[in-house]
Amino acid sequence: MAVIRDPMPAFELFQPTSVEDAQALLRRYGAGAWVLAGGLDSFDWLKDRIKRPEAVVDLSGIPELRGVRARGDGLEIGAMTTLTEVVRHGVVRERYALLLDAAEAAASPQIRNQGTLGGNVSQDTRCWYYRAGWPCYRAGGNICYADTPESINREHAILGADRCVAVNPSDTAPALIALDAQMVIRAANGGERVVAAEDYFVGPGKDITRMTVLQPGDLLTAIRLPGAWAGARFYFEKVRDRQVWDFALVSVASAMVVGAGGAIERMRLAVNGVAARPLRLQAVEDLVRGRPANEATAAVAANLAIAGAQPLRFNAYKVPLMRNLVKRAIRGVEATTWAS
Amino acid sequence: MSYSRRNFIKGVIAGGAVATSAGYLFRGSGPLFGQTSAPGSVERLVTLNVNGQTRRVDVLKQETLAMTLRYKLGLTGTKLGCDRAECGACTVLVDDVPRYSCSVLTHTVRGGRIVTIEGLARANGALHPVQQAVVDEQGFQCAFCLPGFVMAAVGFLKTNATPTREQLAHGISGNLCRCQDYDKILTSLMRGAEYLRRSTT
Amino acid sequence: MGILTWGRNPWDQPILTHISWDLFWASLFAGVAFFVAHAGYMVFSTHRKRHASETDAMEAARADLPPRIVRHSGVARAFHWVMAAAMFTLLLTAFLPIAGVKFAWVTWHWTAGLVLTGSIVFHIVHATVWLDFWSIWVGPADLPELRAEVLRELGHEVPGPRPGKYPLGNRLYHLVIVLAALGVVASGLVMMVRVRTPFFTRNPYLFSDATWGGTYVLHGLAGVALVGLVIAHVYFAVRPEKWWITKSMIVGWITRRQYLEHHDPDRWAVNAGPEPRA
Amino acid sequence: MAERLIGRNYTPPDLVAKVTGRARYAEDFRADGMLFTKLLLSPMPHARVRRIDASAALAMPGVKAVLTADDLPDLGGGERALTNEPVYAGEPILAVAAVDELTAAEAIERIEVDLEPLPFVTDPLDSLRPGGPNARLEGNAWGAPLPGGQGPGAPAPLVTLKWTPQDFAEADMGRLPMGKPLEEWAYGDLDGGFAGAALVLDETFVVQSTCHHPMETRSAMAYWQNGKLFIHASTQSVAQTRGNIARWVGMSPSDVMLICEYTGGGFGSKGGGAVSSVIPAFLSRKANAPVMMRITREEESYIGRARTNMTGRARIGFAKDGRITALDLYIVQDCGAYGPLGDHRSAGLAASLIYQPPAMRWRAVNVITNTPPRSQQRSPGPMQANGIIEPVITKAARQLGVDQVQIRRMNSPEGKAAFGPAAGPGGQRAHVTSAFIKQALDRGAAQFDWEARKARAGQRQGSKIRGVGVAVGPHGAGSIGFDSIMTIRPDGRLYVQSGVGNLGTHSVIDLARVAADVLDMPWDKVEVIWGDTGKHLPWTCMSVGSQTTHAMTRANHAGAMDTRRKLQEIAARDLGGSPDDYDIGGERVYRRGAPGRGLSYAQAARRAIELGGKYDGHAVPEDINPMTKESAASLVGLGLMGIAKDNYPRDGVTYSFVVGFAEVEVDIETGKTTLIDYLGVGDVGTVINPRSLLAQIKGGSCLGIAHALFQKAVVDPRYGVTLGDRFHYSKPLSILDVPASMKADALDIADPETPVGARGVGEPPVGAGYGAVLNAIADAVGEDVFRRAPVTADIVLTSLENGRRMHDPLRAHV
Repeated sequence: MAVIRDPMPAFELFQPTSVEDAQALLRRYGAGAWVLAGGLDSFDWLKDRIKRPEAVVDLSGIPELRGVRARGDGLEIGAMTTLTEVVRHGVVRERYALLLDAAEAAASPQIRNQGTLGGNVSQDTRCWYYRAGWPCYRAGGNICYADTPESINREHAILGADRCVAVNPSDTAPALIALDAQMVIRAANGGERVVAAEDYFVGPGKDITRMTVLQPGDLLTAIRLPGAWAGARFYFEKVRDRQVWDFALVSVASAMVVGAGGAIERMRLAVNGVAARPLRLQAVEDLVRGRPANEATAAVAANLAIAGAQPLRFNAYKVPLMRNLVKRAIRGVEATTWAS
Repeated sequence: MSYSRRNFIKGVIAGGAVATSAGYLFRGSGPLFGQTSAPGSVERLVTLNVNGQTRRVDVLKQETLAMTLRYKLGLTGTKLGCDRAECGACTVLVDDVPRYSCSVLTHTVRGGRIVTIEGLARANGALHPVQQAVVDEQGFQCAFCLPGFVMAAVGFLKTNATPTREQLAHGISGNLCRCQDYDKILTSLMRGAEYLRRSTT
Repeated sequence: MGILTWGRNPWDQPILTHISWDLFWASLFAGVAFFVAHAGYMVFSTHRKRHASETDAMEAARADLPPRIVRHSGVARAFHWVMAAAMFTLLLTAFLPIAGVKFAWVTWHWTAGLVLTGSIVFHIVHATVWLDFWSIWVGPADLPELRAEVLRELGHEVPGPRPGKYPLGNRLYHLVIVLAALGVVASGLVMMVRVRTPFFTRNPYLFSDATWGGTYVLHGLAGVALVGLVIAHVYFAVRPEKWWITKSMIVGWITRRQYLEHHDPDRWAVNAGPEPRA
Repeated sequence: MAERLIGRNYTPPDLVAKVTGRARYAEDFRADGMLFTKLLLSPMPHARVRRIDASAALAMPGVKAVLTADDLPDLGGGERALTNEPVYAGEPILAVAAVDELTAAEAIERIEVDLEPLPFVTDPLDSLRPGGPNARLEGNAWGAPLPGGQGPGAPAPLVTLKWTPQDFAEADMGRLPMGKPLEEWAYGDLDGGFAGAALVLDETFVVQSTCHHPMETRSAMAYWQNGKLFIHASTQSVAQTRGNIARWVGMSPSDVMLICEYTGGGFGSKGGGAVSSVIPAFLSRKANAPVMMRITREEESYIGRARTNMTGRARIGFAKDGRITALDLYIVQDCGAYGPLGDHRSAGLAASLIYQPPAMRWRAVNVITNTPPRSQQRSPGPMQANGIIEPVITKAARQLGVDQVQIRRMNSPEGKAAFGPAAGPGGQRAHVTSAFIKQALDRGAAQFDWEARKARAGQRQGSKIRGVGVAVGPHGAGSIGFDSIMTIRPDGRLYVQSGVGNLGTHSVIDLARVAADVLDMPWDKVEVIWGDTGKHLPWTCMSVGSQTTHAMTRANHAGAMDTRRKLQEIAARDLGGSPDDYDIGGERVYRRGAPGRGLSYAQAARRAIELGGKYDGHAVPEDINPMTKESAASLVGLGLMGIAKDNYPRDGVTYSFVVGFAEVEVDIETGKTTLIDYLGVGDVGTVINPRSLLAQIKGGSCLGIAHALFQKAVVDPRYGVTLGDRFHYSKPLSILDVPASMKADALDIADPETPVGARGVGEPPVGAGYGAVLNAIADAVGEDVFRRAPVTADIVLTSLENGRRMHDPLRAHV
């Protein structure tokens, strides 16, 4: 029974036009169903013939899942809104530039034209052992191929590892956490629940086979941005090898409100690329409250941020990298003025 | 063995016979497609709008747009470089938006206007301004990536007709060139932007 | 229902990954089924009990014995309850996630496993040095007792041997649990190399895929067996007619009457002496 | 009088087909009843096939044939398209032909292959350790080439080499162990050179392997007609691939019709075609139908070839002024699963050439590992030499207080500089045909504003530090002795046959402009015929190793001169006088001083057909290649035929050089390097096609830049399986990783040893880009921050953070 990767196996394709219809299909096919948003993560799994769903439910034809709408003093973004649509939206550009920066850092223009915000936050990890179809913990086995004395694990986790050392690849996830976004989930039974962005993601300790709280049959329908952090002082940075089509080695996203006296009134800060879920650094947020947004505050806070980090053989750099990015999020980056 | 592969195959065999597809790649006669149609699923015979023409095509459910174009419609100008949404060689326009056709299910663009490299030139053979610019500037080397780059540029220029060199570089950054002729490609596409502006004013 | 779960390693070779988790449900079901069956049986059981008059006579004859007889020393009791706590932690952390209750269980599991291992090591040493080591084991000498028990169960009047310190059922249970616990502890200790602990560098490549497969299966089988065994144990512990034993595991002593009623003083000799220190 | 074409920009005639999507690459062809094939790849890095059970697959409807290694001819132990002893993970074991790919894939899933795992090794040093595993049952390293073998890929014996524990004593300190070498040469007084040195540095450097990854994978389609094989495959050389395919299939070359008008890149991975291309040929014969084999990008990662990685150690002595006094170079090369490759030899020669040490020793071991097979990749060897040696030069310059440009300038070759060992028949050393590196450095330094940039290098603004770097990339740049065929036909047009692969360098067309110039032919009357061996092509060099421009300008010059001579002879024969009395111009051959007396080319062509013999191809020169003869025979009688072998003399070995200048900005808080500016200046002889040439310099430099910054290939050591089988893992360069404008220039100084003056350009910029960026990073953050490439953010950040290098010092494939 030899392995072959490519081409996509056959499946049944459905294009429902309402969330209810989609969920009826998900119920009908149960574990054999696969939800298709932009498809950029899905097609990898399907073309590699590792995942073999019986039925694919394409959400692109459901109008209520698309678009950006005002909601209270904030915004509600349909989960199927493409990253390009998010980036081009006037209110996002004006008041939520953090999300704009994060979404623009994702992959490539064509991917942003097709990839959705909901898909971006819900995508699976890119651990190359897991994606190769090896039977690791995350794939239901009982080994982590990335955390052995011989593994090549430069891209893997320094925090929150629990058997699995994969990291979350999403660029928009930390930005949404920093913006205190709320994720709207429609459960299989039709009930709706809203979870905070930082609680949307799960680590391997909680559930080693999933990246998010979504259970079979659940659909992420929208992402709500509250007004509380609109227009705050934002910082986003993604460090990667290539400037296009590359996942973050470490990324940081923050929103900060600075009082008249220069002291930080409140701040939300999240990093990604260091753990299986994007991490909100609440201890750092608490620490910087009331302090000036300067180097001294940044240095103390950054050291707190990396407390407990446990590097693997090839990813020790992530510790100083995360520390420095947290620092930058707090104190900013000096502009350079080279002659040319 | 609890691995799904074998069970899956059994499932597929049990699925029964299917209609044959007209194209090359998925033309099989056997029962192995599992292309039964469950109630409510998509119809295989679809109408596509490609390069301004309406084409009726028999499309498998899992078929990508690149495969339909290349193997069903004979439009081999659209290249497959990686088939994994990483290189951009397969870029086409769907409703003026550049997309990786290797990673678009054909069924999801039934209602869209699809334009490929073959659809850029006018019926009389006059090249599209961006194509003309590539010819004039001798853009590209091996040119396997060319159709994708040109389509990405044409799509990008619809959103920004007067880009700077840096902006255009960002606009076409979803395309790889292994000759790494990026400088000359950018020069030729900047010329293309200029031709395009001239042709529309 | 398969017994074993197979995967394919990166070389596409079949490897054992663990037992089928169906076995967990089976063991759980077996444990529950046993207690239902046994409880039902006991309702109608003809089990012959010693007449109170007999016991009165024996008690009168042995007035030299203290009214409270130490059955479990404080150390032994501490061991038992520490072990029980570890075992419950282990079983819950192992099987709740399989049952669908998701939480970060690994650290709890191996910590409890270490506690269990430590307590077992202690117990072995303690039992060897300070206790009557052989009192808990089952041997050919126990055949007459088995026969007597079976006959009593069938409602016959048998004079035959009575248990020493531990009733035969108790000792048989101990034997089975020793096997299961040793299996789970031995495999579990090895498996700690596969998770991150402060003790050594994680190395899932210490053994070959096949050896690991065997280890996982052993751990799984023993662990699953413990589910049923623990259910049975708890069930007996709370049965009214066994309650005096359970109580002794809490307070440490039994009454002189209980001693004489259930035990064979020749097989479990108790010296006359002062009141036990509880 | 037509304008001279050489040195002018023009529009190659194939561009319109390319921009309209009409240009057809191998996978764009279709045939009636075409089947599809999928491959079963070895999951193990080394194994033996014990048994294959394909019965369930063959029983499936739609499955037409299964091909295994048993169906293929033995190639003398060399690599075959399918194997029964896979020596790397991903090596094809069998292929299935079916009515469609889905059926073929599902058939493969039903095939049982029983594999017996065999010992394997992925890191070359592990194989050299005492008791280390051998990659093949027969040995672990390629010995010195057999007598008479020269050049890259020269046949060599497979041997077993193990070093002693003492040899590995220094490995823990990050120094390359230098046990017994299998190849070595030396010249000059090495000990004296070191003894007299003011500074001696001894450094180890790891140069990574990278997959070639041309945009077009090695897909192929084949069918048979009347005993002839028609094959659409992607190759860098149409002329020389036909023979390879014939050999791989086991048939006569004249029965192979190879069609490859367009090649989607090769970079050395498709030099003489790809051995895998015969799979559809065999399957087509077996299934009696055309077969298409689409190679996926993942498969390309395995079978698509990669650069040899090298771990090198260079000990270099410097005089106070920066002049090199001695160079001792040791290279451990990783050949992957097959070979032998000769990059390590090219590296040694390149080092000897561009740094001109008066004394040098080169030692090397050519190890095989169970990793994907290597082939020459754009600048095979010299680029690796740049990686191993440039950091040492840079460090020396810093310690001696010598300017980076100056230290390279003073050590660079000039004119007919000698290089390499004294291996000539008379004990003399080889020398180059010409070198003008000093001029290139001077021009580049001025254009790059070197002094101003140097002044701000090392300065810090915020977390950013700038650095500048320069490096000279060398490479052999031209072979000799190939053939040309051209005809002037009665329609008055010049038809030039071109056996060059059309892989984007434009030389397939460019080089015909030499003939047009010689014959004073307007470009619009020149037709180039290429891309199909059925179109009667001459024996041509492979488009690899920067040799085409040189080799084929010479051949076309020779062919055009032959044409010209024949024109003169025909004119003299018809109009009297001797041939030398005639001149050409305005598409006529005419009597010098009496322009009215002459023949038009069209008339001359008709006369040539009437005259026959050598004039229309009935008689051809003796010394031309049989393939050229065969082609000429098919073109007989079409017009006046110019046909010749390049017999021009050449004194020296042809080398080209590109000098790269780079400025980078390193963010010391992230470790990330950004390339700010780049300039490449070519010393590549006469410029044929300026736009294309500058694109070659920039594009080649980009490949080196990518190697410096992040491109890599990764293998899991436990299972010996390639991990970087996706672009986001292997990281080829994107457009945003280089400045939006890059600069390039060329000296345009003719090489004196070739009639047209042109040398090749494809390879030299790679080492220039690689070395310049490595040097610029070192300039910004210190020379001791890295000793391996790519210099990714993690390497820089951990070194800076810890105050010393923390990266794995010797290990390959990280």
